[in-house]
Amino acid sequence: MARKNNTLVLGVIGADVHAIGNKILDHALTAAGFKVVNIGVMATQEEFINAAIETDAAAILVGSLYGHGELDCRGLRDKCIEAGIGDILLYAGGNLVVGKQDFASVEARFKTMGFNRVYPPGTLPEVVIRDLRQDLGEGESNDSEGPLG
Amino acid sequence: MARKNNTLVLGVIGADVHAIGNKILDHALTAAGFKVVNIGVMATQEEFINAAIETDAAAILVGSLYGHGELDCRGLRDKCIEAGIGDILLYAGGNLVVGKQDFASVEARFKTMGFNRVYPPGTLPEVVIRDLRQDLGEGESNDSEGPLG
Amino acid sequence: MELVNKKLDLEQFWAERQEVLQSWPTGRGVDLEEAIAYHKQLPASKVMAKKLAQGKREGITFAQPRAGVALLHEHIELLRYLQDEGGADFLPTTIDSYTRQNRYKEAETGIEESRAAGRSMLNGFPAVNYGVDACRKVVEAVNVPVQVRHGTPDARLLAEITLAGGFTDFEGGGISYNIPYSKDMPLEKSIRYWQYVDRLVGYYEENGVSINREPFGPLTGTLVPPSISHAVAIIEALLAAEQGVMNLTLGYGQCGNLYQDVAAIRTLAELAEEYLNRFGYSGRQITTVFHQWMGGFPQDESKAFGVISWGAVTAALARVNKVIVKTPHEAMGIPTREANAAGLKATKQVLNMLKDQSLPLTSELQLEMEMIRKETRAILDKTLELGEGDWAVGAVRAFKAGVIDVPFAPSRHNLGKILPARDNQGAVRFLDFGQLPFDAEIRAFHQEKIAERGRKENRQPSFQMVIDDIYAIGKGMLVGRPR
Amino acid sequence: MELVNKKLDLEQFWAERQEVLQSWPTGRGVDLEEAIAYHKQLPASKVMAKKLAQGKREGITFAQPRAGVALLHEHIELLRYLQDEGGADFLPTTIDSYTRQNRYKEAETGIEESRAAGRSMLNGFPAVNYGVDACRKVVEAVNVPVQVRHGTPDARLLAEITLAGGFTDFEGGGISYNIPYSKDMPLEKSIRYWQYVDRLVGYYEENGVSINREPFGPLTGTLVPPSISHAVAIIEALLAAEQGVMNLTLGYGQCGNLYQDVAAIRTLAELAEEYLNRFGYSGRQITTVFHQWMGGFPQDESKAFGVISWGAVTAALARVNKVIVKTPHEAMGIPTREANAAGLKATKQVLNMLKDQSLPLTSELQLEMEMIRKETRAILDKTLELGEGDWAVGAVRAFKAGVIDVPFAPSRHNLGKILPARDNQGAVRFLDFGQLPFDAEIRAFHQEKIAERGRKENRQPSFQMVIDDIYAIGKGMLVGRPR
Repeated sequence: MARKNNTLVLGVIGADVHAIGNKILDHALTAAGFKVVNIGVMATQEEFINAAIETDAAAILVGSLYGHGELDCRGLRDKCIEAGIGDILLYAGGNLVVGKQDFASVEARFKTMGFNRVYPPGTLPEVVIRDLRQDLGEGESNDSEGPLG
Repeated sequence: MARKNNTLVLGVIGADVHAIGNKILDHALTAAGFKVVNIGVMATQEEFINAAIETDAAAILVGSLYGHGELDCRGLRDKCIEAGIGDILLYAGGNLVVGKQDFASVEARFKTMGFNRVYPPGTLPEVVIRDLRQDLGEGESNDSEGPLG
Repeated sequence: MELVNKKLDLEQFWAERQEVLQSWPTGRGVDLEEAIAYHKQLPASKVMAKKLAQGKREGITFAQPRAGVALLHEHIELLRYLQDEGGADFLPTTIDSYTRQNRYKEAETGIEESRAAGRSMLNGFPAVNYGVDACRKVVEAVNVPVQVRHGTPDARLLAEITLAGGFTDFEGGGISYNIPYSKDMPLEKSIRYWQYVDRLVGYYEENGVSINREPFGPLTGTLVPPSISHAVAIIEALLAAEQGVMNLTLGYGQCGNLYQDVAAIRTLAELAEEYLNRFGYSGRQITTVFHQWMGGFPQDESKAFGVISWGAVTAALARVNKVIVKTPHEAMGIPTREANAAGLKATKQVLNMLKDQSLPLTSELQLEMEMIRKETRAILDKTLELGEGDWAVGAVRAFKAGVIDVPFAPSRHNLGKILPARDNQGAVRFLDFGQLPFDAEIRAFHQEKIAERGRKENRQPSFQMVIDDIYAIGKGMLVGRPR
Repeated sequence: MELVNKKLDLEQFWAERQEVLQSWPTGRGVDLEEAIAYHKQLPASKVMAKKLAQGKREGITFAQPRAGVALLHEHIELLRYLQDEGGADFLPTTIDSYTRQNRYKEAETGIEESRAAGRSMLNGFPAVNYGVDACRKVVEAVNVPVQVRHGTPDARLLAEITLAGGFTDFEGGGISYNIPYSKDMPLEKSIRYWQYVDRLVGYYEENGVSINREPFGPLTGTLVPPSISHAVAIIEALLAAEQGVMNLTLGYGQCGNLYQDVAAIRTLAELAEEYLNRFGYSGRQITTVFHQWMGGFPQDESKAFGVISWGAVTAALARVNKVIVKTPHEAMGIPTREANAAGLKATKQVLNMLKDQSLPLTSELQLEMEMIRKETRAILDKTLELGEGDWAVGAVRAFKAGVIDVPFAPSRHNLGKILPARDNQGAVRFLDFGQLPFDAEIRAFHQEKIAERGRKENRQPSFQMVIDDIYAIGKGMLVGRPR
């Protein structure tokens, strides 16, 4: 489905302070033509949702590197629905769980929790950009500063 | 049971040319007071048995480092019995089989084949010396150059 | 409350203590005089500063893992396993992230969820919730010194409980546990909180108990130039010494270039002693700790062993006093105990094989060392000038001005203007100096090093180099060459 | 038949070939002209000498495993796995021990027993029994050059079959595949056999086909001082060059001390080129290969990764052209394919991380290099003197006289009088010189190095040091300190 804009809310959820991937993604997504609203590290579910509503964002990108991601992300889709942005894209990525677990099972759990895309550690920004373009209905076009912006 | 001498036949069986353990054991066993008849590498079962008969040896120490030990050692006990030295001590040590296998199962297979002692790779000479003294009825005595020589 | 670098007045300290100990029920379990007596009956083999002193004398590089889980009995089992199977010379107790943010209620929930789930739902051991007696169970269950490792800007209660609990080493500092770990915490506050921690350690020292302190060296752990982390470590050493801390282990995180890393370790203790002596803090025991690669790890365990072993080689050739070990599960999150022991065993194998070797002082090594000295002194001297002679005030103003600037830090109180990138040999240089107080010679050195890489790669130096460097190690490379 | 170092007369070679090819039925499958045509259609990416040339130009260190099993389809699967999962730059075909002793009937039994048992009962691939077409199936199943690795004193038929089978590299030599691999074989015979192999390779070269030859560097693989293995490698290079060999990779096995190992690799190609040029063999491509630790390995896999990675670090810092990789199963015998790939992955991770770094030429490194040069030249020059100008005759006489003497060799034709031991930094020195033709300066250097260790360990230098050194690595140490 085509989205009305390409604004993204980017942040690291919970008590997590890992800022490197956040800063890299911010730079890469901006360079790719997205409008990035970076709420930084240690962001609550409410901060993500408020920022998304304020900026009329098309997607929320949740990072979690410290292993508590499963606890921190639980209920985020429900809160989005309550807030009236139930159809917003939800992406999650990083070291989402404690311990070494099969990524397929992690992905399945997060999809059950209402996330549209789930990424393992070390995912390149290109992959996220490609998925965003596809999910936002831009296809393979690189013309991200066109009429959709 | 007490043996009448402390002569040992030492060698590396089959098409195996690994000489380092052989040279180290030769030195260490000699230094410990044993009379070492070293038939070197690439020794056949017959060479071990002939050397043992000629020198009236109390034990045959078979080394095998190249993984073919199981093939090479098969039937050695029977040949000893045929040659009239059926009660000679048979020790085997080294990388006795191809591939990583549980040492306990390797040991069991070699004991079934009639070996009295079986050693994994990296066994220190001290261990072999202690076992020899015990099996030859010398107990824990270090007086290996005494009347038993 | 105005921040100054001055030993806390004892009465003021006692008053503050009452507040700290009342902030969570387990605080009532702390009895300082009893704790001092408890420490005095610990054997020397369980006291970090003493074992470090022995290792420093004998030229040993010790190995220490990271480890901490939510449930007490599992945590003890884990540490014993790392000691017995992994051969850890020192043991850690890594604290969970809720405790690091003083969110003890959420830590309590984490303990309960862990009990229900039958596996740890926290990324560390919530020592405050458990209290003094549980900490002592940990200390008594093992045979080597145990260190608290965390990332807590306000670690006053954590220090009270864990030190009374018999731990003999406490990691962190007012800068190194704020800037890389916090978003909003003002430096004035965290430095002040850590003055309390250091004052507490000083009190133990004054009463005959050696507690080692370890500023967190790697900071954000990714492309941090040595002079940045050295400046922070030395400022924290000066602040700690003022409060009476006598034993300090200063840290540095592996950048990956052998000569730069060895130069960093060799200059770290030397510069720290220079500044400590110059400012009147003599007779301190200074040791060094080297953190194996803190950046992204390859997912493949065999490749991870390569990264770990390369860190071990560098640690050995630098003749550092301690190395903090990574695990082959690094890329996947928190490791199993087997993976943790595996990292230790690979590391100790390398340390043992190399224990009779070191890197001779060549002209290449001397140049790296000299550049680190010049840069570190430039940052420190400007910091002191900004602080009008006060290191605490100077540190706050230096971060505000960007005179100290940590790459990729989450804190709002870090200027975030510098950009590091690797040179053609993989050493970390400055692509953008931000507001660092470097002279023309230092700038020319870095610019030429980065330009050399640009020529080799046939591209202009840019932020893309930084991105490429960060992703490079996951693809097995140190320098992120153009794709 | 008298041994001389002279290119074999072609007619004499053809006559000998008929005998060789008739010694086992598969010999009839070799058609030399057809084989030359077959090689000419191989892509450059499958030709060892060409890929090595490219790597040498670009400063790449390539990684190659050891591998070989009894059954053809399993051998192909194994190589593909090492290529695809392990990332091997070159692939091996390691030949079983029966074939190495030309005991093809027992190899046939081994193939049958392997088929019956469902697992390999041989420690390698019996290429002679399989013949030319099966070898080509191996070559065609993979994308990189494949080398024959064995240990065969008389490898004439093996060379005929495997080279016709499309392999582009053949390891071994008349000395290096006799002295460490045989008990009774006279050197005159093995050198003569290898003149045949080299003449065959020379014939391929004369017909436009590049075949690389690799004398076996590590010899007995345990405490071999660099000058001993260098002398053997250079003599074999000279003998091969005389027969028309154009591409040579000279080898050296890791001793464990960084400076000695880097010095050994750097002097190896340099000395070989010096002697090749001096004796009229110019225009040869000389590359180097470094063998990771060939001595005893720790049983623990994590520790083994440490040993493997340390070898990889040394290879990278020495900037060697190729490294032969060990596996974490090394102590337990022949590895699984997963373990074999794991060794490769750890190694390649280190090689990649260090590909932009090297060890600068310091005075310590220069001293090691200079001592290796002096010792190697002393051995080589005395060998030539004994041979009255003939390297083949000289080699035979030098071994008889102990002028070349390989430690721990099984051969009766090796004097076995020298004793190597580690010095206090872990470098391999001479404890007993036997009959080596070393002058007073060289002797004094080694004696002082060993004496220094004796003083440190408070014991007289003796054979016990040697035993301790050999068992040390299994206990995680390089230098075997007194227990």
